[in-house]
Amino acid sequence: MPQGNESETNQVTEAGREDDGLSKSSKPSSRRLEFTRLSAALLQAGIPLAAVLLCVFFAIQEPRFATLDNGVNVARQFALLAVFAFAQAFPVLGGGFDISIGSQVGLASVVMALATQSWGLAAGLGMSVVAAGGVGVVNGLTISTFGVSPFVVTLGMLSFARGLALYISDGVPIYGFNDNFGFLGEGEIGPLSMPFIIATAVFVIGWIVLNRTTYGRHLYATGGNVEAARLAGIPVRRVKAISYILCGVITGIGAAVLTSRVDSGQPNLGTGLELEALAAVIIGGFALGGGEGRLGNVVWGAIIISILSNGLNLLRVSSYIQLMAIGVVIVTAVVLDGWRKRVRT
Amino acid sequence: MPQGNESETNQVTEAGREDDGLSKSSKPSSRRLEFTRLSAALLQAGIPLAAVLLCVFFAIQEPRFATLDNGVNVARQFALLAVFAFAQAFPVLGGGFDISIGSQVGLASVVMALATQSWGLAAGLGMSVVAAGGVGVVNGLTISTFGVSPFVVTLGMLSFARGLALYISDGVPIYGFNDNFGFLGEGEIGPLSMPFIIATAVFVIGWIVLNRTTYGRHLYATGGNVEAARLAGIPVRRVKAISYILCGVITGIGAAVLTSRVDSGQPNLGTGLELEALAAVIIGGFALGGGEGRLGNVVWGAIIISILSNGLNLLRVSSYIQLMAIGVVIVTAVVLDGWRKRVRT
Amino acid sequence: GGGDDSADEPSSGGEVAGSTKADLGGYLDPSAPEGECKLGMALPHFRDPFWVAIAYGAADEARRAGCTIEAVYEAGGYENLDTQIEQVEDLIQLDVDAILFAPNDYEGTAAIADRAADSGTVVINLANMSASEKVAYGVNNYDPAVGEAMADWVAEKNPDAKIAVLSGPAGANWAMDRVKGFEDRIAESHPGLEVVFEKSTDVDRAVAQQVVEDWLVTGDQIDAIIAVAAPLGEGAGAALEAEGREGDTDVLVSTLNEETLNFLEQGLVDYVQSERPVLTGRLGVQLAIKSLNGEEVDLPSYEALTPLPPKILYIFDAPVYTSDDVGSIETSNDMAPEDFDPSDV
Amino acid sequence: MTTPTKALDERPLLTASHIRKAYPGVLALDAVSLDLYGGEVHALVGENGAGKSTLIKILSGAVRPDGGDLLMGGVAMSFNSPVQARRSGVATIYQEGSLVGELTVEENLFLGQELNHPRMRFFTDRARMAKRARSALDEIAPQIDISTKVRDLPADQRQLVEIGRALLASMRLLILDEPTSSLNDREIERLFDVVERLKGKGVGVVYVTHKLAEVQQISDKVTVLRDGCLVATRRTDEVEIPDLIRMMIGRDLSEWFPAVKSGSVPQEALRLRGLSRPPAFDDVDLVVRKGEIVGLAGLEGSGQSELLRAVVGAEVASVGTIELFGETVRIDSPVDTVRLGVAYIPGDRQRDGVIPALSVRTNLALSALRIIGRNGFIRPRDEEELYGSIKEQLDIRARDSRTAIRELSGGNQQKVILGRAIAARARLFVLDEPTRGVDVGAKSHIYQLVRDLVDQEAGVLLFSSELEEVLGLCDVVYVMRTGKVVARLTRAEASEEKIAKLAFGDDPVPRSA
Ligand SMILES: Nc1ncnc2c1ncn2[C@@H]1O[C@H](COP(=O)(O)OP(=O)(O)OP(=O)(O)O)[C@@H](O)[C@H]1O
Ligand SMILES: Nc1ncnc2c1ncn2[C@@H]1O[C@H](COP(=O)(O)OP(=O)(O)OP(=O)(O)O)[C@@H](O)[C@H]1O
Ligand SMILES: [Mg+2]
Ligand SMILES: [Mg+2]
Repeated sequence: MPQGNESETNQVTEAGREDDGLSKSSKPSSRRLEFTRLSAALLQAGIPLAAVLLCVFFAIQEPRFATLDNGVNVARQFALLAVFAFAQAFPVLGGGFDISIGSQVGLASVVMALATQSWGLAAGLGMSVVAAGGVGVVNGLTISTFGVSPFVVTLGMLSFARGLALYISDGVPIYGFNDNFGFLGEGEIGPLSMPFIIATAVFVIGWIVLNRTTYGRHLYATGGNVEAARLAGIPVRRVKAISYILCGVITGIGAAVLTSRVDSGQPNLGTGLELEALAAVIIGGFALGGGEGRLGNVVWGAIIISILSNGLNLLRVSSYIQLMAIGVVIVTAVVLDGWRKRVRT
Repeated sequence: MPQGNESETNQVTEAGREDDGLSKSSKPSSRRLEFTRLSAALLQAGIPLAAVLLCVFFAIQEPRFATLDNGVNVARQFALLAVFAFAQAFPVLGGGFDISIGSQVGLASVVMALATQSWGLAAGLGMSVVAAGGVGVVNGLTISTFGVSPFVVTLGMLSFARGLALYISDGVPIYGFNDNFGFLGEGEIGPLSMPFIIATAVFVIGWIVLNRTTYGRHLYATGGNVEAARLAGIPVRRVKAISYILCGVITGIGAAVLTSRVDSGQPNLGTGLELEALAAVIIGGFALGGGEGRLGNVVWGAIIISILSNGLNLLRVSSYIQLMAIGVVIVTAVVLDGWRKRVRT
Repeated sequence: GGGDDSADEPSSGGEVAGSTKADLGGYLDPSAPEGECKLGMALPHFRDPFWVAIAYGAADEARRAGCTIEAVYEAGGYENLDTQIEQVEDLIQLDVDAILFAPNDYEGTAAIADRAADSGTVVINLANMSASEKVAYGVNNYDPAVGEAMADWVAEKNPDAKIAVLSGPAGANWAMDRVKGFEDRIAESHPGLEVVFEKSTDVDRAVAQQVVEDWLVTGDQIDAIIAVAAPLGEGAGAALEAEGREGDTDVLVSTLNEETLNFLEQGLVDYVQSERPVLTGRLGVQLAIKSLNGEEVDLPSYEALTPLPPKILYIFDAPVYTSDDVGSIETSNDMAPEDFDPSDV
Repeated sequence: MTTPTKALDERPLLTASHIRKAYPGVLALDAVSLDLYGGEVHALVGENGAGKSTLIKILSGAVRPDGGDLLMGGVAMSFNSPVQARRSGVATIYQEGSLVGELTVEENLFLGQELNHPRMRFFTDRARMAKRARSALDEIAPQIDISTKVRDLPADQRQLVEIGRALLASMRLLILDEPTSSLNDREIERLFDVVERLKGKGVGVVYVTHKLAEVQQISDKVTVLRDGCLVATRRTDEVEIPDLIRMMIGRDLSEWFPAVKSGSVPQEALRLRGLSRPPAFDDVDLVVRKGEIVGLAGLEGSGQSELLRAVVGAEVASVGTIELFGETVRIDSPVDTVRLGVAYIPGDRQRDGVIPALSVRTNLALSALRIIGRNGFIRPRDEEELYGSIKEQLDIRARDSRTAIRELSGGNQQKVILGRAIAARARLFVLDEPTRGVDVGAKSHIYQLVRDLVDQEAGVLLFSSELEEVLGLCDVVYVMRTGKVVARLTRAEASEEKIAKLAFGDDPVPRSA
């Protein structure tokens, strides 16, 4: 049994989609076709559509939302979330997930700060990746060697890595860097912020790995049907383990950006980030249980979440009502997307 | 006959937890077989064994751990977690999970406090159950009507219900109850604390629902293979929806106990509880993805978590190292359990 | 923002709508804004009535002085430093004239405080400081004095007391300063005092209660429990009551609020210190107005706790209340009125 | 009979000696030895649960044996994983589908054997794979579009994709576990052509089937397994089908299809009027009377399975009406039909039938809970009794009632799913390939059971890709072609040639009915 509660739900809802392989090849009735064509552009959109609606709404309510300045602002906020969402996408595709991402950020932040103090910024960046990547290695090996639930392993790691970060730093932030430390998080090249550039680079590489390499195919296959993949000779354990390592490495990159942005090594950095990243991934159409999802859509998931919080802030919505609004919008976006998928088939 | 069922549920769990397929092939060679027989009693234990080892370790390190007094203490702490773990078990069995439990607790706590102030304690308890149960209804209907991911829906609800709790209470705790308000959380009947008695009652009823009712069978089937269940004529959507409602109702009971224990309506009560409850359920051998798991084993999951934090506190382990230790022990327990299961088959 | 209704304030009978010097604790002469005065607030969270009281003080002072509050943001917790930075970015987008900023971290918010100041916004730190040259003023309770006073009080009662410390969230400056003040004072002047337990936790009553219950089970003598935040003291009081040991152990709390006052009346807490958060909020608004007006403010000289910002107004003479004072306790500087909603001002 | 092949006295390609495998409570294989030669098709037959699939999983490295040796070209092998077996040139098609539904046909064809870019080792060579995929499929299934997701394919096409995948591997030994269980005659022929060709190239083939005629047709040698033991290995031309049956089940099998007792009752169990769900099926009129077995015939993929799914509410038809037991009903989901007394056996048991983690007993009682339940409560004793009686009828072989169904052999799982329908005491049975993967002995048993059902005045609507089954069992046959009913034939009218002609649509036939 795959863990695919998500995909199963889909099957039920889209009842009957599964057997009619023929429906794809041949024509839907003509009236339907017209309707489909007319609204195709919109319906295809789904989550992107939700994002656009959100933007329009905010822009009408508060003109300052639609300024270039705020665009740059949102792009940076988006980029910081997107990197972690890309990280999360890998284990999710393989049928698991990593809820230790937030703690990896805390650990990487502390390690990066200490390394920067001793050996300079380049070493700091490297050590951030090594620290979070190391956590990914432990996660991956534990999950694949012992075949235990990714939830438990990464939950244990959530606790462990945070404890380690606090232990190393004695619970206090690590300060005292020179000015160029902030470049990764705050710098700009032309109109583009560094976080945005880094997120773009991570996306491109991630996309290539998923869509153009053998490993990418193996990951999709493993998440889609682990037994079938195993029987086909795919080293499923290794494939899974690597997905956690990639998650850690990307998280390390994101952690470096975040650490640079807060200009200090913070053992508590990133708390709760894992759920936000997971939300972006799932809103982007990935199935918990694995095997399904396109990295490009994760971008939309991250956009929705970051626009939402920026827009509500600019609208001066009170923080309690913001919490409620965030809940409602996230669910609505996904419902809308589900409805689109049903209409399309 | 009850015994018959005992071993049946046993079967259900034991079969197929391995998702990697590889464990299937590990052979009990004859020497191994003998070993298996020798230590069968211990190995059967698995998670219980881990709990016992933990107890022995703590008792050796700190004799006061093993006092009756501390037993009562741990039992109460255990009971508070166990109720929420029982709640979580229902959606997990149906192939989903509920990460809004913690926020349901906050909402129920505030609602209970206000209701108690107006109409007395009985009404307060009732309203706690109604509030959390109501959240469960919304979760269940959204998930089953739109067929969207339980993760997204309950994550949205996590945000929404917390916002609502804060909104209702203006963000501040609600105080001022008379002495009997504390009874649910602090009272004792004989040597048994009220939380423990309530947890036991919830367990018994939950066990009956899962093992002796049509609904229980339907829930296992839906979680095990939703398409097969649907074709067998099971109303899978309703079954799933009900699992979230039951989760909410049980959470409402737990929230009442917790509110009584903190003697005030706290909008922030229960933060993070959902993951702890989920951890207890998964440590207790439930599969994320559904269809597998025995309620009795959830008890052990909750025991491990509560013993661990009590024991580490008694040992005066520093809080950072506690975090690390919790991570290590949780993962170790599950690895041990996985290893036992593999040896047995 | 509800600040606009200052226009509706009845100003008949020669009564002045603004605050008096006494309302400002004698620290400042009240000023009125000469030009536009739009304020924004960024606070760590509203999970503790302390921040609600700060928000109240600021909102009420703004109303009296004729400023508007554009937006009040809370980051949802100390750990969410990155969220807070985004919120300040969003305040900059809103073009507020001054930001009342209670940073989650000292150095981590330096860059964003600089950025805000560079954009022409006056930045005032409330209760927590930013490591920025460009912050106009800070207002803070002198935290080490809180710990020192507690040490003195305990030592006076019993020079050989055994003490347990609930030391608050890991890494929070205010918490560390209080604990440090306490410990330094012991080292300096009270060699007989001994810390037998110490634990850092989130500011969460249920968690604190659990921890203290575990301590009590060890049977070790505990003469006093030091709690650096109100919910910690409440948890300690509740735990002692549950074990029937409130007579043996004194509980010292650093915060006066509705519940600690209750506890004091019931004898569950023995010492409450007023932090006067309402006053802090008022002073913050006044300092913002003065900066906008270009007025110079003379601050008393003292040994600063943090090197930055350059100008900090410390509140020293925090009143202490014990059971003897019950009935005559002044709360208007510590608590927001019942009907105040911090998220909607 | 096949043409004589190369001399059989060469060294065996693969030797299995004294293979032993125990599962808790069952000895699945007991000291089984087998020599497999290149250029030879070796059939493996036996009852459900005899150990065929287990042996195959051991040969292909999917399962580790408890004892015994595997020698490949005389060298001892330890196939610890499917990877090693594949590297040694063993390609396998498993009984229970091993495709990844979310991936496309092309991706599945190259699963685990992706072609890498000539210069960049980690990258896939997409162009080359697309080309090779197309040409491999052209041999056996030219109709399949390689960019379709596999989960959108019907069962027979999935089976063809599995075969295609094996063909793409460079192999010395090809293992096929019931590859034809849902293929029609034409597809089977194409498969046999391919097998012959591979044989000619010196590839060894292991072939598991319950269709004994296929054994005769394609194999050179045949091995019979019974209860985990090897009964005999013979040259195929030395044995006849009855001999095989005797070796398999230990007795002769006299009657095959049960005799028809009486005519049908005039009351209708099911009537479809103009039922359509394009493009799967279109404008179908059909009647099933109580006491009547109605069969659907025609090429698989002509809409039969989809029609059955629409009847039970698994998918909702877009146009037309369904009358059940004389009343027009609105059907939204199987909940409605099951409540009205319809039971369904899905064509894809793995995907739509079994609930793997649950016990045999719970799986079986699933549709009968409203019968044995009391006010929503279940007594395990009642479930046990129900299981006991059905197990007898269907000859289900499981360790005990609490065994998880996934531990059963494929055929036994099928019997449990059949039992689920029977236990529901339905009045209309909708059966999609009811005997898929069931052994010869049990098959005739099941035929008798189906006949008993209609004798108790239930109606039966069934589809089978085995024409023989439709002809032998059904009172009325509807022939479908590309989603339309092209003919209604009574038992007397129906014949193999006639149906084949109608099904392939070689000439336009006027609709009767
Ligand atoms: N109320 C309780 N409080 C604490 N532990 C309990 C309680 N009830 C049962 N247990 C323990 O939980 C374990 C499993 O309980 P039990 O045997 O009743 O459940 P089961 O029938 O085996 O499982 P299931 O309920 O999933 O069918 C046993 O070790 C038992 O001691
Ligand atoms: N994973 C497993 N766990 C426990 N028992 C198993 C498992 N797999 C197979 N068995 C048992 O091993 C025996 C042989 O099963 P196998 O699948 O090899 O039969 P088969 O000959 O292929 O039957 P069929 O014709 O029905 O496919 C059966 O008794 C079956 O119940
Ligand atoms: Mg039991
Ligand atoms: Mg088989």
